[in-house]
Amino acid sequence: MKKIISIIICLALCLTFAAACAGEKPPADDNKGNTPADNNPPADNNPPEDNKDDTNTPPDDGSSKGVVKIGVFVPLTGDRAYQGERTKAAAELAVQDWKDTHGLCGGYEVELAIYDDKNSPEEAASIAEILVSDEDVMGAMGSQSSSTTMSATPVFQEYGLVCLSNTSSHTDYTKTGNYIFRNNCINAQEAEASIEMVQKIIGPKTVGIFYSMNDWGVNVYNYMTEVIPKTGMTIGAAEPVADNTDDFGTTIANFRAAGCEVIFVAATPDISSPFINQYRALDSEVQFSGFINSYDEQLITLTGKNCEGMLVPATWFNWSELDQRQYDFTKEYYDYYGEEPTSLAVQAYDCVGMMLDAIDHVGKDRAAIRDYIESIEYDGVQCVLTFNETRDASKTFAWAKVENGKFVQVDRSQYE
Amino acid sequence: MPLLDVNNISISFGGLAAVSGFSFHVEEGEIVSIIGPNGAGKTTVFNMLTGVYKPDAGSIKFDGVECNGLAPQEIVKLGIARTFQNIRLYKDMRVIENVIVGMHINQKYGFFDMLLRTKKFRTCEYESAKRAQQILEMVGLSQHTHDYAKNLPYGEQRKLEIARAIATSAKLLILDEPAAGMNTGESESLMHFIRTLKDKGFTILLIEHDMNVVMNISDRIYVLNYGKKIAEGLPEEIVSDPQVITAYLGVTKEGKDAAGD
Amino acid sequence: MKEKTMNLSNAFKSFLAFCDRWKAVIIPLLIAVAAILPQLGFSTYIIRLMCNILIYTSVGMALNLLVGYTGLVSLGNVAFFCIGAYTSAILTANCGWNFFATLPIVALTASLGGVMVGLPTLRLSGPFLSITALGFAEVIRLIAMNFMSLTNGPLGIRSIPRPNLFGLELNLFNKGFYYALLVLVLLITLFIYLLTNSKYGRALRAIKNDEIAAGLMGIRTGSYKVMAFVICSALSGIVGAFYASMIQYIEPNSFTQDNSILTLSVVVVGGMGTLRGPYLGAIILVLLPELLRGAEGLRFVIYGLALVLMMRFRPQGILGWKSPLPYKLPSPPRDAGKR
Amino acid sequence: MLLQYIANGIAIGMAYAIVALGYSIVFGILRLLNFSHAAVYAFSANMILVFMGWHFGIWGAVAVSIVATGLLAVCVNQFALKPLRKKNSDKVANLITTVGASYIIQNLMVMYLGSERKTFPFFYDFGVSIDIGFYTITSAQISMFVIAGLLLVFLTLIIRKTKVGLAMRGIEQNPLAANLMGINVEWIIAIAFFMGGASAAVGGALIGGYYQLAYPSMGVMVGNKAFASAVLGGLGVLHGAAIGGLIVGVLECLIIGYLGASYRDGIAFVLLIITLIIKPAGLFGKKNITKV
Repeated sequence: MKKIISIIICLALCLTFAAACAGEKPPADDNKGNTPADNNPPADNNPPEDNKDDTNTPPDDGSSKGVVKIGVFVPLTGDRAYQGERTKAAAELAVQDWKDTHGLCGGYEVELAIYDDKNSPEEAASIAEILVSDEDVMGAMGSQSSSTTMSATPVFQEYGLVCLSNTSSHTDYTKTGNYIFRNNCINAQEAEASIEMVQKIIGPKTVGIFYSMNDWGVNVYNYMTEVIPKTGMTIGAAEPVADNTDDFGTTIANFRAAGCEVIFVAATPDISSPFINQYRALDSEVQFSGFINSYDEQLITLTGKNCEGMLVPATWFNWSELDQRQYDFTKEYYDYYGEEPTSLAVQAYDCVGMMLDAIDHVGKDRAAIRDYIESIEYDGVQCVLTFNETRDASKTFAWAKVENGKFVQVDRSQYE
Repeated sequence: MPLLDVNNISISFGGLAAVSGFSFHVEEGEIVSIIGPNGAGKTTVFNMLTGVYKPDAGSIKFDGVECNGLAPQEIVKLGIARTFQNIRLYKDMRVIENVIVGMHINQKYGFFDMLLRTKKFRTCEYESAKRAQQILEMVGLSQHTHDYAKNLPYGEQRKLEIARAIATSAKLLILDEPAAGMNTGESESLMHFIRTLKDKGFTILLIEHDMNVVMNISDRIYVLNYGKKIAEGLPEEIVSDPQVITAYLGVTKEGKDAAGD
Repeated sequence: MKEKTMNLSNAFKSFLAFCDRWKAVIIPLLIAVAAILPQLGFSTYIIRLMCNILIYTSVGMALNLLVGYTGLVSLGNVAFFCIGAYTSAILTANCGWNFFATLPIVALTASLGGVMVGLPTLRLSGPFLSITALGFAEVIRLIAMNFMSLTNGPLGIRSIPRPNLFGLELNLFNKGFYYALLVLVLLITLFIYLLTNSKYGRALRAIKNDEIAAGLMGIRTGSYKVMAFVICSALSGIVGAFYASMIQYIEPNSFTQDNSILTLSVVVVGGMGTLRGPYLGAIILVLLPELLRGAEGLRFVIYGLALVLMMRFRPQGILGWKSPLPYKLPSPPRDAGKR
Repeated sequence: MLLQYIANGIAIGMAYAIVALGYSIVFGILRLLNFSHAAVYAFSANMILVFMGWHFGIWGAVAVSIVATGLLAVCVNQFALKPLRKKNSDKVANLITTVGASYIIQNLMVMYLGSERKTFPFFYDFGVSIDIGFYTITSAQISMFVIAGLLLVFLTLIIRKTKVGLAMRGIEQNPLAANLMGINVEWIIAIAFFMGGASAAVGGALIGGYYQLAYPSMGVMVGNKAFASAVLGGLGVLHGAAIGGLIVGVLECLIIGYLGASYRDGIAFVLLIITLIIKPAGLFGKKNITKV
C-alpha cells in the first residue's frame, strides 16, 4: 500500500508538470533581441493557474475592448504577510473606486494580477517574468522589502514595464532604469523631517539612534550622523538591531549610560514596539521620535500608553480635520478593511490610481504609459504627486504626535 | 627472524591493567592462536596490534619494523590485515566492491588519472577487479559477486571479511573469533578453509573460543588470563596444562586438593 | 489488494531497471530534450523556472556527494552558496571581471570555506556535524551582513551583470543562460560519475557504511572526508556564482537556512547516493511551490506535508534503490595484453 | 554596565535553557535532531493568546496551552516519526520529517492567526524588583529565573527518580533490549515528547510574558539558539542544556554591549563550533566510545 501512494504522488506531480508545459502556446513570431523599450514579448502565455483576483467579471456587452491588468507582487505568506495584505487591500480598493467612478479604463476592463512573492528575491524575479510576459499587464506595483523589489526591477526595465513602488526607500532603487518610479519618500527627506521635529519641539538634547540592520535603517543612520551634529544636538549612542530581536535590555542600557534623552526609532513597529515597552519600563521621561513607518495603528496597539508623546513625521493623516479628502478616504478604507490605513497603504492606492489614470489617457501602450507617468500631475489622495528627474515623488511632511492613544496633528506654526 | 615479534606489551584503562607484559611471536607460514576466558584481554591485544589502541609499554616488530604507535592506515600498509569480532562489512556495497575497497592502499593512480580515465587508471581498475574475482573464487564466494553484502548468510559474511583482509595483500591475517556464532558444520568448513589459506602461504594469528577449531588447526597456542600469559606451547601441551584448566573451568574440588594450596 | 500493490511497485521497479539497462540510449535522449526545451517558445517565466531547476540540481548534486555518498549530513550548504555568490558578485559588479574568469577564484574561496567546516568536524558524527555546518552558515551570513566595506552589508550588491562569452551576453532573453547552466549540470554530473566509479568513490561509500572498518582497511578517512567537503563546497560556490548572476541583486538575507534545507530536501526526495536523484528532486521541489501559487497560505503547509509523506512512504527517495543489475566489471583496456 | 549585561543575559539565557530542555529530552532518547521543536514552542505562545480569546483567563490559558502543546508534540511523534522508526529508516529521513513538521505547524499558524505580532499579557509580575545603583533587575527576570530553575529540577527528578525516567534512560542506551525487558518503548517515547512539548509551552508562556509579544515565527531564532545551547551543554544531559543556555544568553548580551547588536546571532554558533572541536560531545556530554 505504501509504495502505491508514493508512485501516485510522483505520477501526479509529473502530470501537473506536463499540463503546465502544455498550457504554453508556441509563439507566432520569433522575438528579436532588440531594445526592450518597443517590443512586447510574444506569446500571451500566462502561467497555468490564473491569479485569484476577485474582479474577474467577464467583459460586459462588447463595449470594452478587452482587459487591462495592473500587476501587484507583495508578500502574502511568511512573517511580512500582514504588511503585504495592506498593500493588496489598498490596490483592490483603488480598482473598486475606479470602477465605481469610471466603469472602464480607456475602454478596457480593469483587473488586478496579485501575486505572493513570499518575501524572497527568487520569487519576486519569477513573478516579474510572469507580469512582463502577460500582454494585458500595463504596470506593476512592488513589494515590501528592498531585496525582493530590487530583484524584480531589472526584469521590468529589461522588458519595459512601468514599476511603481509604494515602499522602497533604497537609494539605488530608481537608478535601475527609466521604467522604475518611487512613490515613497527617500530616507534623506524622512530623516530631515524627524530631526527638524525634535529640534523645534524638544530642542537640542543628547540623542540616541536605534536603527534596524536593513538597507533603510543603515541609510537613515548614515544620513543622521552627518546632519545631527550640525543642528546643535549631540549623538549619545547609536545601536543597530538585527531582525526578529525581542530582547533590548543591553541596547537600552547603552542608551541610558550615554544619557540619551531622545531616541530616534528607525524601525518598523514590530521591531520598535518591544524596544519602546522595555525602555519605558526602565525610564519614564525618555522621548521617542519615529519615522514614516511608525505612523501605524499597530504601534499604538502594541505599545499602548508607552509611546505617549512620540513624535512622528507623517505624509498622511487618518481622520484629518484639515483635509476632508483624507478623512473620507480613511473612512472608506476603514469600512472596507476594518483598520486605519498606513501611509504605505495610501501610497499604494495612489500608485494604482496613477497607473489607471495613465492607461485612461494613453491606452494600452507600456512605453506611452511610462512617458505619461514621468510627467504626471496626479491629484492623489495623499497630495498632488509629481516625479522629479530621478523619478522620485516629492512629499510634504505633516507633524504628528501620539496623545492618549491617538495620532494628533501638531500645528507647525506654533514652533516656527 | 619471526614475522611478528611482540615483547611485553601492556595497557591499562583507568588503572585496570587490561594487558600486562604479554610477549609472543609468530613465524612465517604458521597458524598461532591466542585463547583465554572472556575478558582476558585478547581483543585488546588485537586492537594494540592494529593500532586502534596505543600500548602503554612494550614493542611490536613486524618484519623488523617497529609499528607500536603507528596509525592503523600505516600498519595495514606494512601487511597486517584483520577481521572483526562483530562483522563490519560495507553492507550497502556489492560483495566484489567490498573486496576491491580492501585493495585501496595498493591502487596507485592519482586524481587526474581518475579524471581523464588514463590508461594507468584503466589497467589498475581492471587488475583490481580481476584479482578480486580470483580472491572470491579462492574464498568460494564467486556466485555471490553481484549480491549486496548485507544479503549474504552469516557464514559467507565471515568469509567475505577474510577475503577483504586478503585483498589488502597482507602477509599476516589476524582473525578475531571467526567461528563465533557458527554451528559445527560451518566451523568445520571454516577450519578447512583456514587450512587452505595456510597452504597458500598466509601466516594467521587467531583468537577463538571454539576449542575444537583451535586444537585441530593451530601450530602453537598462547593462553591469556587477566591480561597475563599463563601458558604457551603446542595444542597437546596446552590441553593438559593444569593452569589453563583452572583458568577456564575454575578449580574443582579434587583439583584444589591435588594442587595442595 | 495486496497483490495489486505488489505488482504495481514491481512495475515501478522494473521500469527503473529498464531505464538502467538502456542507460546508454535514454541519457542522450534526455539531454536532447533538455536542449530543445527552451526553443519551444516558452515565456521567460518558464525559462527562469527551468534555470532554477538546473541550479538546484547542480547544488543538489554537490551536496549529494557529501550526504548521499559520504554520509555527512551538512545543514549549512548555503554557506558555500553564499561565499560563491558574493565572490563572483564582487568581482563582476565592482571590479568588472568577466563572469567566467571569476569561477576559479569562486571555487577557491568556497573550498576554503569547505576546509574550515571539514577539518573541525572530522571527529563529529551525525547531528553534531549537521549543527556545526548550520552554525557555520549563520556565521557566514553575519559576516556578509557586517563586512560593510567588502559586501556592502545589508545594502547588498546591485546590478550584477549576466555572464558573457566572447561578447555574447547570456541572459534569459536569448536563453544563453539556460544553456550555460545545462552545460554546468552535465559537467558536474560527469565529474561526480567519474569520481564515484573510482577508488575515491568507493572509499567515500565505505566511510558512509562503516567508517571504523574503512579506517582499519587502510583508508585515510580524515583526508577523504575533507576532500568530500572541499569538492562539495567548490561546486556549490560555482553554482552560487551562477545564482548571483541570474538574480542580479544579492543581499545577506537571500542566503537563509531555508536554502540549505531546500537543497537537502532535493537530495533526499530525489534519491540519496544516486546520480539521477537530484534531477527529479529539483524538478519536484522547484515546481511544487509554483503549482501551489494559487493557494497562498496553504503553499508551505503542502510543501511540509509532501516532505513528511515522502519520508514515510519512500525514505530512500523516488529514484533511490538497490539496482538488481549485475555490477559493471571494467572491460580490459585495449592494449592490456601487450604488456 | 557589566552587571546589567549579565542580569539581562541570565534572563535570556533562562529562556534558551527552557527551550533547550525540550531538545535535550528528545535527543537523549532518540539521538534525533527534532527541528519541529521551535515551531512547537511558537505554537504554545500563540495558543495562549487564542485560549485567552475564548476568555479562559491567563492562568487557565497557560495550563491548557501546556497540555495542548504536549499533545501537539506527541502528534508530531505519532504521525511523522513513529512510522519511520518502525521501518528503522535512515537518520536523514527523520531529520527531514521534523523539518516538514515544523513547516506545517508554523504556516498553519500564519494562515489562521495571521503573521503580525500580537501583544502578550505580562502575567507574572510580582512587583518586587531589586535596584542596584543605576541598574534594576526587574521582577520578571527574577521570576523567569526561578520558574525555569523549578522546571529544570522537576524534569531532572522525573528522569532520575521515577520509573518512567529509568525506562527513558534504558531506551537511550539500547532500545531493543529495553523493549525485550518489557518496556513499552513507544509509550515512553510519547511521554518524552509530551514532556518536551510541555516544557516548550512553559518556555513560551515565560518568554511571551517577558517580551509581551507573540507571533508565529518567534520560534525560529530562539529555536536555533536553544539548539546550539543544548548541543553546547551536551545533548541528552538536562543540566547541560540549562547551563549551555545561560552561557549563550550572557555571552550574547556582552557581545551586544561591547560589539554591537548585529554580531549577536553569530556568537551562539561560534561558541558552539569551538566547544565541539575541543569536546565533541559538548561540555557535559558523555562521549560514547564505539567498540571495535
